[in-house]
Amino acid sequence: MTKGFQLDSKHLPLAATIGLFIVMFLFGSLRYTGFFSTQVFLNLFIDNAFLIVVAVGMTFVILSGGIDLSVGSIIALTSMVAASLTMNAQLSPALVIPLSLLVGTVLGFSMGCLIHYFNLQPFIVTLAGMFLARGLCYLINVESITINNEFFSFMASTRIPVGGGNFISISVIIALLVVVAAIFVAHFTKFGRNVYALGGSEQSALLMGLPVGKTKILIYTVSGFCSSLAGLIFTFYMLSGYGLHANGLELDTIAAVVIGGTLLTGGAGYVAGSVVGVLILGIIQTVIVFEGTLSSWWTKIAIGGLLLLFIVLQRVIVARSKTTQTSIASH
Amino acid sequence: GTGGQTDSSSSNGAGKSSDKLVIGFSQVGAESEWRTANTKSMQNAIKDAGHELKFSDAQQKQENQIKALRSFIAQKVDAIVFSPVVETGFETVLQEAKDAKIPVFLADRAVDIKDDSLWVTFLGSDFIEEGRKAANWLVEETADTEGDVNIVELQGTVGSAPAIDRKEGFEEVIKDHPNMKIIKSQTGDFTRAKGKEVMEAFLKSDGENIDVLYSHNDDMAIGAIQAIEEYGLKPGKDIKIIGVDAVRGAFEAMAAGKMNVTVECNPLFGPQMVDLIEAHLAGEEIPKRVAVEESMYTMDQAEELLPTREY
Amino acid sequence: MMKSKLFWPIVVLLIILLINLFFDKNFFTIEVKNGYLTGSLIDILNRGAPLLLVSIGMTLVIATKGVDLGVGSVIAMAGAVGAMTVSGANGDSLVPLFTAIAFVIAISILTGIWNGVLVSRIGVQPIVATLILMVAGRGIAQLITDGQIMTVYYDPYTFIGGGHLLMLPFSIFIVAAMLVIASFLTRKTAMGLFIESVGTNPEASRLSGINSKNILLMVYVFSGICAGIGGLILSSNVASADGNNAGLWYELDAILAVVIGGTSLNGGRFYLMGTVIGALIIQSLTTTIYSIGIAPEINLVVKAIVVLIVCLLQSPEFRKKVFGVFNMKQTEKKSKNEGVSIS
Amino acid sequence: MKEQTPLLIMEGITKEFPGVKALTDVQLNLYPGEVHALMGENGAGKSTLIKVLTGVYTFDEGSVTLDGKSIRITSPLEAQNLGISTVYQEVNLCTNLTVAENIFIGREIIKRGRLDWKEMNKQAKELLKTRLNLDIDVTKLLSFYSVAIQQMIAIARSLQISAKVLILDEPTSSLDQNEVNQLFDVIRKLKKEGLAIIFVSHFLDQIYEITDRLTVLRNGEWIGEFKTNEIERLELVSKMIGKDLNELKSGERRTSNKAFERKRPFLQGKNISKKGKIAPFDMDIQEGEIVGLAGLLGSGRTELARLLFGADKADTGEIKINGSMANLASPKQAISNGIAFCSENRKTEGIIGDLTIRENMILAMQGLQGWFKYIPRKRQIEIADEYIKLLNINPPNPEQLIKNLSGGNQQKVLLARWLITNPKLLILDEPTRGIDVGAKAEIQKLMLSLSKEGMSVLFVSSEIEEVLRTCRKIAVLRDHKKVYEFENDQQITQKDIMKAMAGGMT
Ligand SMILES: Nc1ncnc2c1ncn2[C@@H]1O[C@H](COP(=O)(O)OP(=O)(O)OP(=O)(O)O)[C@@H](O)[C@H]1O
Ligand SMILES: Nc1ncnc2c1ncn2[C@@H]1O[C@H](COP(=O)(O)OP(=O)(O)OP(=O)(O)O)[C@@H](O)[C@H]1O
Ligand SMILES: [Mg+2]
Ligand SMILES: [Mg+2]
Repeated sequence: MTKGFQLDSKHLPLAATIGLFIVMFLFGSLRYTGFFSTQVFLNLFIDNAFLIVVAVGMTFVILSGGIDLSVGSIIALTSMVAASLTMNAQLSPALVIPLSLLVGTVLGFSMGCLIHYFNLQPFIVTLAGMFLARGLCYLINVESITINNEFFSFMASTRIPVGGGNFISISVIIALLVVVAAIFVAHFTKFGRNVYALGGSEQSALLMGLPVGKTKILIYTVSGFCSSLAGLIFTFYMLSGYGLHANGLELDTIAAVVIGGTLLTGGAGYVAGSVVGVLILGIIQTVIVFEGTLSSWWTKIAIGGLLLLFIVLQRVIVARSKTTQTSIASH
Repeated sequence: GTGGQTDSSSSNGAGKSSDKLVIGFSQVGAESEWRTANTKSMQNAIKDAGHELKFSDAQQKQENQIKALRSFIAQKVDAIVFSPVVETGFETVLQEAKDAKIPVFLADRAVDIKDDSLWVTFLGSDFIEEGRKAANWLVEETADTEGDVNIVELQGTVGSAPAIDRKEGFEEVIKDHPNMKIIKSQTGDFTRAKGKEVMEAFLKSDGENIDVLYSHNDDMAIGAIQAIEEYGLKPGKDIKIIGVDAVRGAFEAMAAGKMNVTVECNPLFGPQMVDLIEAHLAGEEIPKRVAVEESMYTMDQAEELLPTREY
Repeated sequence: MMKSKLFWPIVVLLIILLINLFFDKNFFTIEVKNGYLTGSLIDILNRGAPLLLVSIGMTLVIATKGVDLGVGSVIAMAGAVGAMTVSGANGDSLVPLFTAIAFVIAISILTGIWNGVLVSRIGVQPIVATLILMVAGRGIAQLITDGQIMTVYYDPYTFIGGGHLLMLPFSIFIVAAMLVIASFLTRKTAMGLFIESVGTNPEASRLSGINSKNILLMVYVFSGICAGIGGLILSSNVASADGNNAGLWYELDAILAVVIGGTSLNGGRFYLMGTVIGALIIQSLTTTIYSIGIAPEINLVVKAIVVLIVCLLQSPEFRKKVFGVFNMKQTEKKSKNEGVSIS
Repeated sequence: MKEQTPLLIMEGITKEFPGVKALTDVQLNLYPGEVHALMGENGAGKSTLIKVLTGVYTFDEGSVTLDGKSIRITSPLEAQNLGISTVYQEVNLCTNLTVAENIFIGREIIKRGRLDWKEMNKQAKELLKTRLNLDIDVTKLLSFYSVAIQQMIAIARSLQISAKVLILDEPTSSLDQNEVNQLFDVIRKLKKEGLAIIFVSHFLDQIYEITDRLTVLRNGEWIGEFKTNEIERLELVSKMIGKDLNELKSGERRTSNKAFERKRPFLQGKNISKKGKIAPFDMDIQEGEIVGLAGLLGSGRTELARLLFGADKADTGEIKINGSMANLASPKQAISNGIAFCSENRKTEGIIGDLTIRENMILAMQGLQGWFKYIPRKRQIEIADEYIKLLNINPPNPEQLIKNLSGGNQQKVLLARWLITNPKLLILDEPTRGIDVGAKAEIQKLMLSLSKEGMSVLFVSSEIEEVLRTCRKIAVLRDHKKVYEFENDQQITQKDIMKAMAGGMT
């Protein structure tokens, strides 16, 4: 019953995931030239900054036992709104950015209200949200809108050197700030603990007198906000608004969160785990590109195979140590 | 010129640069036969020229494509070829490529970037022109028809470049012919199954009124042909069918008299691309825009050309 | 219980059909044409057959608190396998047809076992477990077809999805048969009870001596078979196999159908008939959008709105708040009754 | 206390669920500084009255007055804010949070803008230690602890709230005597501080020990309000049940033992153990024998029972059934060997909430028969009706969802689930938890008569009295170890057992 053990058992899935990531990175480094470099590692963050941000929002949703399918579409809608406000309405970025952030926040808030007040299933409400947001993109414009704006270009192309000729982007900084804030919220605020309680048992949370409704609405609002923020990062990344952006991203996000050790039934998991989950998805792609010989369909099969490898290994490691763990811990 | 001919022209460039190049090729995906043929052509051409290929499939996602381009840069390839998923949003990564002194060649689809020093050249089809060609054929074909020509349109995936451009080119031409009217237009997502389903719905609501079907690709047209037959009309006769791409299936349909015309969109430009890359690396000046040679095939030519189609 | 679950979905379905009637006077007529019964209603059934099948399988999976994201890929794989098997065949011999059917069913069972083992034996969460097949399955389908759209020139193959029996499309009979099998398994054997109990409280079920692992396995296999046959119909209907596009997004539509039908994603009670209505709503909506000429750009917005309306109508809280004002006088007691309910 | 005005007045409370009238014109007066018992059979409406008061349900008619102000509470949160602190009948905590979090959530301590975990852990530990004499690691997840401990934690949580009204709905149902005493000390202290306390229990001893006044409910109707020391036990029971209950007096202590003659062993366990859970033990159970398991909270009784049932896998040991080796690796195998296990944790390991009484009852039987031998619906209803009558389950409607039943009635359904399988060995882990006096007597009688027919019973109970009354053999556990086995003859007393449990006898 030592402190150390307990820490382990709680953080075990996370530790297993990080371990697997490292193994994968070593594997890539041994196999491909040019893989073992700081920049390749940093590229994981640069290329997935938006995914990290959505995954953070999604983590809260999944922790509470819900799900949010609208994230991909909200990214597209945000990029579309940002692009059309900048290019068509000629607004300044100082206005465009808050307005774009409002897009997801408002949508998320509305979905949260529907889920709470009418007791609807999150899956369906957010699925409707997904259709709606993408539909709204096409209403704004079916074509993509290129953004020619100094501020956006600045955000897109500024490289922050981190030594040794390596660099990261501003988006990475934003994403990391979001992660830090989210970890704080999850563990050191009432809201964060309420999210966990809700995921543990909604009925109990209600009977314990927790503000279930408020928390639920806030969760989807937060997720909507994160999606919009990710949408902006995505816009910096792509410098365009487009209705087909981030198609199918919701599943990637859910996969990242779940691979990061969060239980889909809610109540258990960590924000940091989701970040590792994103990095794992990223490294799978990197390995496949470095391999460079896979045909389109072998690419898909390889992604599936690597995903399988991860998930099964993770399960095995966690299950293994759990059995030994409990017997040690209770003496 | 047809697709078949371009394939053999790779020998032109083979001697120019004897170095073995590493070429990164980022493809959109494998969403259609056309795309698969395009991938194969590119792969074979690069291999035949003795170069090494790094291939990456973006699964139709731009973010994946950007990641792939970054990885190519990290691998320090000699040249990058890519078919952008979308026209926009590649500035940053192309800038990185430029800084790493890796030349970039665009295939099939263009990018919409002001700074054209970011890429060497664009080799690909002109979707708007394809739309125009389709419309022009129709104008000629119906020159002596009196009264209205009712057209139904099967669009590609909403928002995709070929769908937007093929629609635009087509409308641009028929605008001047007031008797031609697009009475229904709906997306069929470029697939046979959807094409058939949507056509069924069109037939239900407009039935015998439909004179012409303009489909943004051949696959949807083939699906629609089945729907028309099941409905009890004769495709190609009762309803004229225009497709785009010139895939093998379209030739079969045309040979059977069920389809009238298909506008070629040639995917077999791999050898042409390799030539361009080698020329550029050998220091030659090449134009910013190189067109793929394409034509149009009608019902009468189908029978004889069918055996020569590669895709 | 059952009645109230089905009532609102049926109302929505009727409304959608009536909207069609408004645009097309002959919408409800069924006439004999070319010796077959034709009409919009039959078309909807025929077109919706694959979705109906997939949704029936999905219902059972969802009842166990799971979800099967792999169905779309299984559709693609089944089509590819089927088309490949008959690719060389021609003439009238039925042997290739039955071989193809056998292969398709075999591969769908295989996919079901794959998902089922991952979920029940290795304990992977259903959404990720089936995500693997969702990604890789499409790759396998393309591998089989070599990335091409494989066209079938063998007529008997097209019978499955395009043929007629007793003047009706054959696919309708397939759906009916699967529905009967599913109803039989779940209502005339203990399957249904076990599925619901495992979905509601797995631990209590285990302690009651139910082998929940086998139930889970079985459910995923059934879902696989349904998707496989759905894929066969789809591929047969267009006489070709398209590894990349066949069955795209079917998983979401199927889940949607199940939920519209009143089954909760939290597992437990399931309603097969509700699912059937749900799938029909989705299919009629699609057909309506096509036939009344809605611009493709707003398809999704329309779909979103309809989905929301169905869900809201099903929500007692919503009905109370909206119709409550109107009903207040007669049933004042009742409406106050429900309050904050915990369940 | 007489001249005081009531702190809380509930009047004319009526609550109807679809098809069930749970409360009809019920009233309740609660004075500050008193402990007020709610009495009634299973399903009488006690929990519903409490839930109506705390805003879990809204009531149809009636009025509630707190501190002279008319109020209408619509959520538990609101109730808490008004100073009503509640421990509900089923443990309603979050098992995925730590003990400390469960105690503090909703009222966390915040220091410099962030939750102060150090302080909360410290206070939680202190609270459990000083108030309830429970020394456990509060940073462990709640799921790590047994139901009884969880119940203590729920009580601790309610104590942590500074409230005017404290409601305890069957807090003692799975506690043993020590814990109950501990709790009562706390209650007395709070009473002195002027708190008004509502207390629900089916243990008459406890009622007479701690409460000042009681309100009796029957079938959702208000029967009367009495001062505890002015009403006879028997009279109280007859008020609750609605008829004279002379049978209950019969007190046929240990009759079973005389009737029981050693036949042949049904189950022989040797050297069974599970690392970290229970030390190696032997266990023999004869055919038709009732064996009691006694022990303190967390002494490992539940663990022992689970091993015999295959709910957990043993590390070592072998089990013979009817003389031949048996492999009890899963509940399914145990059940097919004629063993049944009624878990102490009915909410998470017992009921299938969304299913009906009928379905819950036949589940184990159907599991035994397999998928294809489906018990025809008509037969199911017959079985359900039979057991509803036998166990007096209320409402007597086999199609009612089990989650809508009162706690005691749920317990009866679970008992029925196992009786239906007609087991050779019935393991009952706290089966009388939350069951009313009448039903408890019925169940004990049932156990005795079944044992006469040759069924063995392994009976885990925190009531030594009950164990002594029914069991022929009593095994005592301490610290996850079987330390003693008694033949239950007239010489054994409650004291002896308590001593063995506490460690005075080895
Ligand atoms: N949500 C519900 N829906 C329908 N009926 C309900 C619901 N909750 C309680 N009931 C019914 O109301 C009646 C009173 O139940 P309640 O839980 O108040 O009994 P109780 O006195 O607490 O019994 P116990 O001693 O067994 O806990 C029971 O008949 C029960 O079946
Ligand atoms: N006082 C305690 N301190 C630490 N752990 C405890 C304590 N009581 C119980 N536990 C833990 O709770 C778990 C459940 O114990 P178990 O269910 O065997 O108890 P029991 O004898 O059945 O008593 P009860 O059911 O009354 O709690 C065990 O794993 C044990 O480690
Ligand atoms: Mg109760
Ligand atoms: Mg116990």
